[in-house]
Amino acid sequence: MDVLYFAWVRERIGLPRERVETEAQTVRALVEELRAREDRYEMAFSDLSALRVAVDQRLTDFDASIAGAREVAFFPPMTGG
Amino acid sequence: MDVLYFAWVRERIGLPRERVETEAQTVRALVEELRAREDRYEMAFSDLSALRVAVDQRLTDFDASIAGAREVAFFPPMTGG
Amino acid sequence: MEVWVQEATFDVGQELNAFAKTAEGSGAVVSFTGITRDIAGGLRHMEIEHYPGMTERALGDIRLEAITRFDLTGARIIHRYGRLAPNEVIMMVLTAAPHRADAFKGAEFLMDYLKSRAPFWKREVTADGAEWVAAKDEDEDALKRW
Amino acid sequence: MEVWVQEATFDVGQELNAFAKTAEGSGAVVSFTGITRDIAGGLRHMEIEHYPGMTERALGDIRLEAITRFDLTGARIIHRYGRLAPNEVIMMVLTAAPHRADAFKGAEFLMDYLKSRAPFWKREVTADGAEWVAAKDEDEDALKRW
Repeated sequence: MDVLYFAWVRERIGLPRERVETEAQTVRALVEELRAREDRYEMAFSDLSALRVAVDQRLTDFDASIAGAREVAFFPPMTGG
Repeated sequence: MDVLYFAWVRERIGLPRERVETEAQTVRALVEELRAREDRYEMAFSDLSALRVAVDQRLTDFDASIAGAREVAFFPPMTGG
Repeated sequence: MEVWVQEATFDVGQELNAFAKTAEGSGAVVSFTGITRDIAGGLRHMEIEHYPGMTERALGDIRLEAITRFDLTGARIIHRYGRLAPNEVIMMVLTAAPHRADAFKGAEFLMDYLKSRAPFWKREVTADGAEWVAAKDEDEDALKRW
Repeated sequence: MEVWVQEATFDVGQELNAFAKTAEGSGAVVSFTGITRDIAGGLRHMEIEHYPGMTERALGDIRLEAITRFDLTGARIIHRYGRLAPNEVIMMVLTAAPHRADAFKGAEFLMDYLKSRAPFWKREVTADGAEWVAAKDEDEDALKRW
């Protein structure tokens, strides 16, 4: 699946999107896999309350299923308008 | 003083403004004087709850003083916007 | 002066652009445009009567009150009188503020007050004749929230 | 489609005129314009990042929700991304309804939702560097009234 990062999450991880092969069934499990990878992921995901997640372009929460998802995106609270 | 009429009050009385010499001290007293004049005034002033009044271009009520006023205007509730 | 009472039509887009320019640094600009509607069907035109002198004064007072209450950085009111065809612009209010909630509240306040406190009277002319538009209780009630 | 996500600037006056034309018979048209402000002083420019695809979808959903809730006869959203100088137009929402209260509520609802639910992120660039704008609690709280 494609994993996307925006704003300071993108900056901390150092790339805007990447292809991730995973057996994780939920957003939270995916986050744990990513955190275990490298410090930059650990840093980006250190405080989940400061993050928002979208699965297939719909806002959801960290307990949401990602089974069959095409893209998962992580980003800080939005500041549009 | 000048007495002005707007909207259907103007139509019932048949003129937009007139010069009135009066000793009346309040709007209510002025209205009583006008009502006593002719049927068209009686018709226009028959239901004061359907009327609004301005003294010197400021909205007020029928108990307001008209001592020294330059103009008194009678009209139905406003429908701007 | 930021209050216009006029017979001539005006371009709401031009007014918004001109106002937004004066509102630099404000963040939020709200506009309200009122358009003549043919509610019952068969409206030929609308006539708006007003009280010259008092109208300008009432709108000016309402404008200052809105600016004070909602910390507006700008407010403008344009209201027409005379004969208007269906789907013509009747009036417009514009507000600017640092915060969007204030710009919105300022515009709603201006609208609620000018509906029931500015000396305008509408008359609808149809094939059946002409009729003065009655004031609505809901417009009077709208003032109670402020 | 009544949702535009674009890098290019646009003319708010032209947009208001175009929208008001489509809103014939609606009586009430409300617009909100957001302008980049230099709050702290020293803003060189602002950068707006967004999530292509999701942005259009989120704005489209919010727009339909507003139309349903407030019986709008029309609604339009224009939001820019990329680099913006101070005092540039960031975004605009437009609503039309038979009644003014609905047009106002529709526009406020759209603003509240797109502030916190559409995937845009602002970054302010000053002489001291660049900083992501933090989301405000008051913006999240604003959603609770709907």
